[in-house]
Amino acid sequence: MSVAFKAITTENGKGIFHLFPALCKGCGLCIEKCPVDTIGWAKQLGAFGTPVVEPGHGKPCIACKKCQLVCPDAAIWIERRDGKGRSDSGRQPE
Amino acid sequence: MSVAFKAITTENGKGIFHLFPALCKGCGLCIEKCPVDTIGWAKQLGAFGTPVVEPGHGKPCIACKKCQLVCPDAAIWIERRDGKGRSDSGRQPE
Amino acid sequence: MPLNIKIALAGEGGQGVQSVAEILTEAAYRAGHQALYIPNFGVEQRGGVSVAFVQVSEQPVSAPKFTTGDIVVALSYRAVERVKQYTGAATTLVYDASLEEEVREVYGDQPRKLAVPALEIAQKEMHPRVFNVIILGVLVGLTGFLKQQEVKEALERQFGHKFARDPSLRDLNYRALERGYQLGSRRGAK
Amino acid sequence: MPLNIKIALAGEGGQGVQSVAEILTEAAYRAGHQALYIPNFGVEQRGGVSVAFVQVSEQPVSAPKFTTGDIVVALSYRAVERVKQYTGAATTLVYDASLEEEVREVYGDQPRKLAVPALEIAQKEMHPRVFNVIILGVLVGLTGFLKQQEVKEALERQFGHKFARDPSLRDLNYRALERGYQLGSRRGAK
Amino acid sequence: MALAAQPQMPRVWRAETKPHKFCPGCGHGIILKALGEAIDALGIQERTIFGCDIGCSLLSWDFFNLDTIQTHHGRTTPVLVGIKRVRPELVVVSYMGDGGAYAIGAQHLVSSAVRNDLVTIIVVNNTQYGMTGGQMAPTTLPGQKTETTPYGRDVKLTGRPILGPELVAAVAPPGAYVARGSIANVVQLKNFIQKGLLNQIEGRGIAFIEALSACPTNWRTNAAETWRFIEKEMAAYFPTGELRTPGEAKNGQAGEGTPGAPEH
Amino acid sequence: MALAAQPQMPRVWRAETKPHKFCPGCGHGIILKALGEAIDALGIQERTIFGCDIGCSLLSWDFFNLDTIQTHHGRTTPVLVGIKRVRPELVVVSYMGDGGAYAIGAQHLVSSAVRNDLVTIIVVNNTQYGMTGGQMAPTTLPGQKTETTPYGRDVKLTGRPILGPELVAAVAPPGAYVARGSIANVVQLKNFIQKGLLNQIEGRGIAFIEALSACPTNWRTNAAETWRFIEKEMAAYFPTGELRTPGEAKNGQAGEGTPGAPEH
Amino acid sequence: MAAKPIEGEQRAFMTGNEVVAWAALAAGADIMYGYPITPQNEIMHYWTRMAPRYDRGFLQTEDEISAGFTTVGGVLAGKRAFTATAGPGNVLMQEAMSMAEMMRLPTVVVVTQRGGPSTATVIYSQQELNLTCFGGNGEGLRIVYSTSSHQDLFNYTIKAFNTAWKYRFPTFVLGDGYQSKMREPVTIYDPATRGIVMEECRPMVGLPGIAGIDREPAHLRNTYNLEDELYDRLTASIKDYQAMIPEVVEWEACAVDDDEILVIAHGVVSRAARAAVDSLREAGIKAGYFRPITLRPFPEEALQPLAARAQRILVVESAHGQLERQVRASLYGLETPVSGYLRPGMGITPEEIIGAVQQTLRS
Amino acid sequence: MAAKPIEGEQRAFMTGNEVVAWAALAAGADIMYGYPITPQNEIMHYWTRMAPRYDRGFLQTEDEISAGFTTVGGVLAGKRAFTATAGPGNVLMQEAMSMAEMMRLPTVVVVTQRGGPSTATVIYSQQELNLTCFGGNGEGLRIVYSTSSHQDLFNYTIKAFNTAWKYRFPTFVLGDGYQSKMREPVTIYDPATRGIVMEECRPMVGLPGIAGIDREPAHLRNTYNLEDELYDRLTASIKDYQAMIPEVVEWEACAVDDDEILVIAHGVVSRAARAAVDSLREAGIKAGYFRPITLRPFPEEALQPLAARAQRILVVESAHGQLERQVRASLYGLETPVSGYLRPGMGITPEEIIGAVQQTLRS
Ligand SMILES: Cc1ncc(C[n+]2csc(CCOP(=O)(O)OP(=O)(O)O)c2C)c(N)n1
Ligand SMILES: Cc1ncc(C[n+]2csc(CCOP(=O)(O)OP(=O)(O)O)c2C)c(N)n1
Ligand code: SF4
Ligand code: SF4
Ligand code: SF4
Ligand code: SF4
Ligand code: SF4
Ligand code: SF4
Ligand SMILES: [Mg+2]
Ligand SMILES: [Mg+2]
Repeated sequence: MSVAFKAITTENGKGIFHLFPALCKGCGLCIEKCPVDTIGWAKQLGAFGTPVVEPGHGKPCIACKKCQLVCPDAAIWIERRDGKGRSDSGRQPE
Repeated sequence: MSVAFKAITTENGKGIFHLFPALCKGCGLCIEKCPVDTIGWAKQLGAFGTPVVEPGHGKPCIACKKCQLVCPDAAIWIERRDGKGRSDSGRQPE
Repeated sequence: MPLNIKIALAGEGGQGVQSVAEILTEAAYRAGHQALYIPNFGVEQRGGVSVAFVQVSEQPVSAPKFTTGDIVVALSYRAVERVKQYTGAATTLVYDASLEEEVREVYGDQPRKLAVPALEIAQKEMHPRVFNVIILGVLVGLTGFLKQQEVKEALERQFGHKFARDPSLRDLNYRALERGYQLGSRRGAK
Repeated sequence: MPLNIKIALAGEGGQGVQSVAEILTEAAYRAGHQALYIPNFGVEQRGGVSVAFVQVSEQPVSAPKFTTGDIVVALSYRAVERVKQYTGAATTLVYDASLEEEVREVYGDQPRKLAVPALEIAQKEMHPRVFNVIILGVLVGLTGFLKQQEVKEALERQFGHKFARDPSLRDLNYRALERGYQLGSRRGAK
Repeated sequence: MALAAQPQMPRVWRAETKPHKFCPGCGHGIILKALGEAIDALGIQERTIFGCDIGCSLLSWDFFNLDTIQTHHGRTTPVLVGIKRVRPELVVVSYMGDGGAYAIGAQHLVSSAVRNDLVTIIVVNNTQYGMTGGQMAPTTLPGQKTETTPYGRDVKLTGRPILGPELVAAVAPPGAYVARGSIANVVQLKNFIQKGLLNQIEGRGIAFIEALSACPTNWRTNAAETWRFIEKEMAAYFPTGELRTPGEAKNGQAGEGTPGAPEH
Repeated sequence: MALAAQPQMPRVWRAETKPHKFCPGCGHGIILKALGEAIDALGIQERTIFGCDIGCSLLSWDFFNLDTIQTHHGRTTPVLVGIKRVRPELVVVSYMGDGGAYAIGAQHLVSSAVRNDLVTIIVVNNTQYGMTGGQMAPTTLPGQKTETTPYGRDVKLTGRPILGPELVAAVAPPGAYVARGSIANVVQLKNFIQKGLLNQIEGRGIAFIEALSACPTNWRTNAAETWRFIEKEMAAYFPTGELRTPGEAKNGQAGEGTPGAPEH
Repeated sequence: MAAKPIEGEQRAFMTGNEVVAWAALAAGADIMYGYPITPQNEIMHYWTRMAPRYDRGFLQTEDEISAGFTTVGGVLAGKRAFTATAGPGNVLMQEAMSMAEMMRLPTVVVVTQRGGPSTATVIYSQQELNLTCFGGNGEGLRIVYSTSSHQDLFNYTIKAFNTAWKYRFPTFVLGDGYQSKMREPVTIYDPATRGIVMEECRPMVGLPGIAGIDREPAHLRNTYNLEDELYDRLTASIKDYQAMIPEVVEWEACAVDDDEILVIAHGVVSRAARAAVDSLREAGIKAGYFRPITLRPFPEEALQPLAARAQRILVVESAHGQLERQVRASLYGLETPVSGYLRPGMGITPEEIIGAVQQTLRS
Repeated sequence: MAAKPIEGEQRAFMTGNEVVAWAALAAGADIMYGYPITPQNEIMHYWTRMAPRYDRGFLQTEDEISAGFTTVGGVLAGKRAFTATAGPGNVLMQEAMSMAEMMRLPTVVVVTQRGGPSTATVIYSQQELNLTCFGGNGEGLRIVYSTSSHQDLFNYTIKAFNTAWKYRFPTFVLGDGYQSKMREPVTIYDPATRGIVMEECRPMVGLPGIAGIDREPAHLRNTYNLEDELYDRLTASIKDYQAMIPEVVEWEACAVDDDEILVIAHGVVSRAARAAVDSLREAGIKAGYFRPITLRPFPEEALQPLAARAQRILVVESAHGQLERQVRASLYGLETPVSGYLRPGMGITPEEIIGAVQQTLRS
């Protein structure tokens, strides 16, 4: 992959929450879908100059990946802290 | 009605068979639908220079009006010899 | 004068004027002439008067239609009226003899006329179907640019498959052609 | 010289440049000037740089867009680049102070520049939402063809329904306008 | 008899233009007889507008003593919908061929069905494009030879006959009337058309009637073959009957009361 | 970790053009993720052609590492059908909005369904015309406010939401695959799309997938309202699931063997 | 009856699309049929908000083909019906408009030109001149008003209905995306207050009485069986069209008494041309200005003497020579050199025109 | 591979529609997409009979919009694809052709003109000149060959594929209903035997290799976000178009050395014009003849000196001044009086032209 995106990585609960600010448009869809309400607005601004998201606003992350699934911009990557996250389908870091 | 059509009128079986040569295009659809096969080709030529039809080629007419019903050109009018034919819906002679 | 003939034929849908035109031009083409044939066509599949425009010439034909025909053929009541526009003083008007009355009405003293009793001949002596082949014969006779053999070959190409099924048809068609040819060439010779 | 001002404003979708342009021209129109405002628009609903073209004049405005602005306003990183084509030697370039670096890169020694710390003021002293009202104030101050009262009335027309719900908003907006006005008129006076 | 016998044309037929322009044995004449009788029966001559398409239906442009508008290929329904929207007191009849309805005009058919436009549409299914000389239509039967399927319609490449009424029934809301009749059953066909007109008059919704028809000219059939083709071949693919009668609930469609707008 | 974390985009996504051009929270991005994953799973990147419409789908013209053709409003399917007919080894994906599919392009949809064209069609149902700023679409819900139904969609005048997959299912022959998914169930949606691609690859017939999507920009909804609108309002009108899977017999349609041609 | 949409006169500052909606209301338009396309959308948006208050109708159709044919239907029914479109929508609209041209139906279409060909841009151009004047498979028997300002949009939208119904040729108001989206001052008014009488609209179908009994039926067709029938029909239409020209043709000119260079432009570009000519005059350059308002019929009689007098002609347009071709064809016989400043799909400013004039004069 | 459709050369007597089908076969056309319309139907009829024998494809679409866009698809896929249409079908075809114009797609369309506007007649006219040359919302960056005979139909149908693929502009063969339906002699041939090499067709999508890995993806669009992007694209196309003109433009002239009156006609009417000029010469009247073969680009450079030399110009066409407008625009700057013998939708005979010439000379 010739393009690289910088991540903000936050460990939270069972998950490692990678957020790519250059991709996040601040739509909030992920926030609504998180079963433990851990996602909330961060200070950092994203692709459209609006705040990006971060975990840590509710109960601990259970690494269900719902947020990753619904993000229209592929701006979230959830790894499991137990290391199973690398089996995700999709583009792998090189 | 300002337009008048000349009829060839033939009494046959239970029916009075009025055929309007100016309308008959000689398609033969009526011939095929007559349950008693009484309709056949006549000598007279019709609208398209092809023969018109006439009764009397098979068993006697039973005045079922199938021929009238299927004629695409309204070239047949069947009256019942018992006089009930005048109750037909549609344009009446004036 | 070099060959340059314009013929308009008109009749009812079933009368086969387009076949006459097609056979005539195809034969002319095969005989080494320049030829062009165009049918008229409208939105109705059946029911309108069918008109065919035929041109045979030594030079490539220019416009597909023409203002005035050398020969104009009318084979039905409505056709008589319809072809009037293509009929000039020098035009020879060919028509079925049964249309005498209409022709007189519409054309009055048209100087060149040829009434052909094709309908009668076809019905009485031959078969209604060959009506148009009689007309074809008339035109061949009248114009004189085709040999009968060339027309027969063209008939063969057009109807060969039918002749194969029923060889008596061939003879019927040849007779119709011959009969028409006689009628036409008698006048053509004048 | 009769009033004849051309302003191009550019920013990101959410920054409210179109509102600034609309309020400015509406106020100018009400104040009896000729005015014309046109937004740029493309196929993307969100995401492109938003550009607004404003003209205020004593004469009816001719073309809706112009080659070179008297004032060009750039409010985001991408906007700095985008408005370069409208910036001439005589143009005053207004930009958010946070873009200093980009402006230097793209414009080098542009003679007339005005850096406005609108983002900082809005975030620190007021509310991010009134960022564009500060810019509006700057333009009013810089150009001087509108009385503050006229702009306030225009704000009222645009946001009246919001002010009615939350009257503190009115004050906030007036303060933002005033703050921008100060920044603009200081330079405008030069 | 005191009076000379005269043809039993529907009153709304215009005798001055008869014989009509259709070919010998053409089904259009039979369908227009059924339509004429339905109009007579309902007594709506004074307020009926007849629209015909390009396709052989255009040959009916002077067929009736009705104000008539002959439109473009596939565009009859939009023209009549345009009329109906501003003159709701009129009864509008959109008359066209299977090509006009199911090919070039399919977007209009789908949309009028979805909108439940107050129009009565009659589609003449003759399994091909009559006026242009007999090319494949969406209704052409598998294996049928036409001018553009000279070796027979290959379903693999060109599909199977479209089921028009079934299509309309799938998208039209309650209130719609949808049926398929045939010139092989003129009484039923007239009945369907009459119900279709009534559906419009009573403001219930769209009415769509497909009529199985005959095109002996392009089929190159004699009368016996014509009937056989309609009654055997076509009937096998196109079942006649009513598909939707007003009032009938539509499955998969939520009720009127469901709120729909996101709150702004 | 030795390697820096990178976004989990489908391999077929083109990272160079990300972030993509859709609005924040737009459902198109989710659907194109499902499509990307389905293409990845089938390993067909090398032979897939992506076609997008006018409508917001056009914003995906440089979305994938796929040869892509952006066409006119409603015309994506014809272009791809044109390609498929001469390059059957390719897998063609026609991607468009509900306006393109069900309004201006409805004749193409109906005809491709009837012909059983080997194309995979994905229709993004966002209940209105997104790109042009939020006008009524055939899918707009009753009572829903749009720019052309400012007082709410009046079903009496403009009809009820069209049921696209139901329409396709009504006319497509056996071999067709028809389903409706939603961005509210991405895994199912991906599964439907993958089956739809497979249906084409295996030459069975047309594949048609409608995807319920979100347009927060024109709905003017925040994230919570967006999800509620999709999961409650839209779901009430548009049931998700598979409507046709290949092999299933089609009622009312005669078998292959029936002879069709009149004898000439 | 609902109240009048506009009482007397009112000044306003609004977008061009809003102006069109107001004009159609003021003109008494009964119904709009339409399909969304940028940049004409807001005409529909304003119309759908306002129309119900005045008992006017609206129908959103499935495409522009249907928008055109439903408009034809509305007109046949005797109503003041209109539609609006642009770009690819204008291409599709030609099918119905060619039927209107054949059948002499007074349709009104507002066109807001966008970039072309194809989808190109949703923004602006003057590239739909050929299409609007000569689109379809006919002879361009149409009336096309090219507007340059919101005032024009208002005035000519009203006028279009009257021209259409009086002369019975399809009539177009040719605007563009700039005019659609920009805001500028305009005076909107009730036509009656300016003495404008709206032409009566008469139905062509759905006439009173029973056809065939009380009256002849209206049997309207666009198809002829014979070439001669068509020729006669067209010859009559062409005659009517030509007779109409002097009554309908409109143009604007200034500074044309002594000009060395005549600048010709239409639509919104004519504003820039006018401004450029003013500036040039101030700078002592003898420039003149001509603006055709009707592009069909084209004001060739008015233009000819002016063009003959000028030493040079410069055609300025946001298209590649569509106006220029019309100018050349109309002025055939003259020898004044013609050149073009042609910017397909791009806005044109007075400065650019001044530059182009100066370059032309140098060359 | 199937055998060649035509071995060497063959003389034949057939209809024009049949000629087109043979020509497309001979040119190696891979597929025809089409929708029925008179008078082009028999092209499809012959094609569907013959194509399967040579592994060529056919798809009957649901309308002309789809015929146009599937043709676009076939071309994008790298195949020699074509379609044929007329009249209202030609109107609808413009949508796809405007996309082809924008994206430089080598589509080939055979147009068999019929009476217009609207459905008018199914027979004949030359009224689709404007539409075919300038249809759509663009600038007419197209190539239009106007044929006059079956030999032309054969030659230019083959040539159209080569011009299209070489220069990448949509290319049209403009015939008419007369040519479609009439029978006349023609020589059909395998292009190779005349040394004609068919241009290679290259795919624009479906290229070898994995996009993004082995190569860049083909990302083809017709929509631009900014006016400037569109302008640049169009400017490049216009430049290519202009560079192409001298290579593509074709015309025919005779008796133009000393003519007092130059008769200009295109298509089938040019045959009558040629015959008329021959007759007039025989009668001692100094008439000349000019026939544009490419209507787009128009052979204006060739025509100008001839027109300048002539004392009068008579444009003859089966339309109301569509060619005449083109002639006037192209000859702007000359003073030779131009008049027209204009017969929309009617055939024109040599006799009529002779009459018109004589009348022109008298006037
Ligand atoms: C836009 C357009 N495309 C094509 C045609 C040519 N055309 C005329 S009638 C017709 C087909 C008619 O078939 P159908 O609708 O089935 O009616 P039928 O003649 O069979 O009754 C076609 C394709 C046309 N007039 N206009
Ligand atoms: C012929 C034509 N008509 C209209 C348009 C304008 N137009 C562009 S996108 C669009 C609607 C898009 O809606 P939809 O297909 O639902 O896609 P969405 O944007 O909602 O994803 C319209 C009407 C056009 N480009 N071409
Ligand atoms: S993985 Fe699940 S629990 Fe963790 S942040 Fe995402 S949605 Fe919430
Ligand atoms: S869904 Fe994605 S783009 Fe939206 S806020 Fe969450 S991370 Fe950002
Ligand atoms: S009425 Fe019945 S029985 Fe008598 S001729 Fe007609 S079809 Fe035959
Ligand atoms: S059905 Fe009618 S037209 Fe046909 S043959 Fe019988 S009477 Fe004549
Ligand atoms: S062609 Fe067929 S459908 Fe048309 S009029 Fe003749 S029989 Fe009827
Ligand atoms: S307008 Fe709606 S559909 Fe279009 S990109 Fe934005 S959110 Fe998505
Ligand atoms: Mg049909
Ligand atoms: Mg949508």
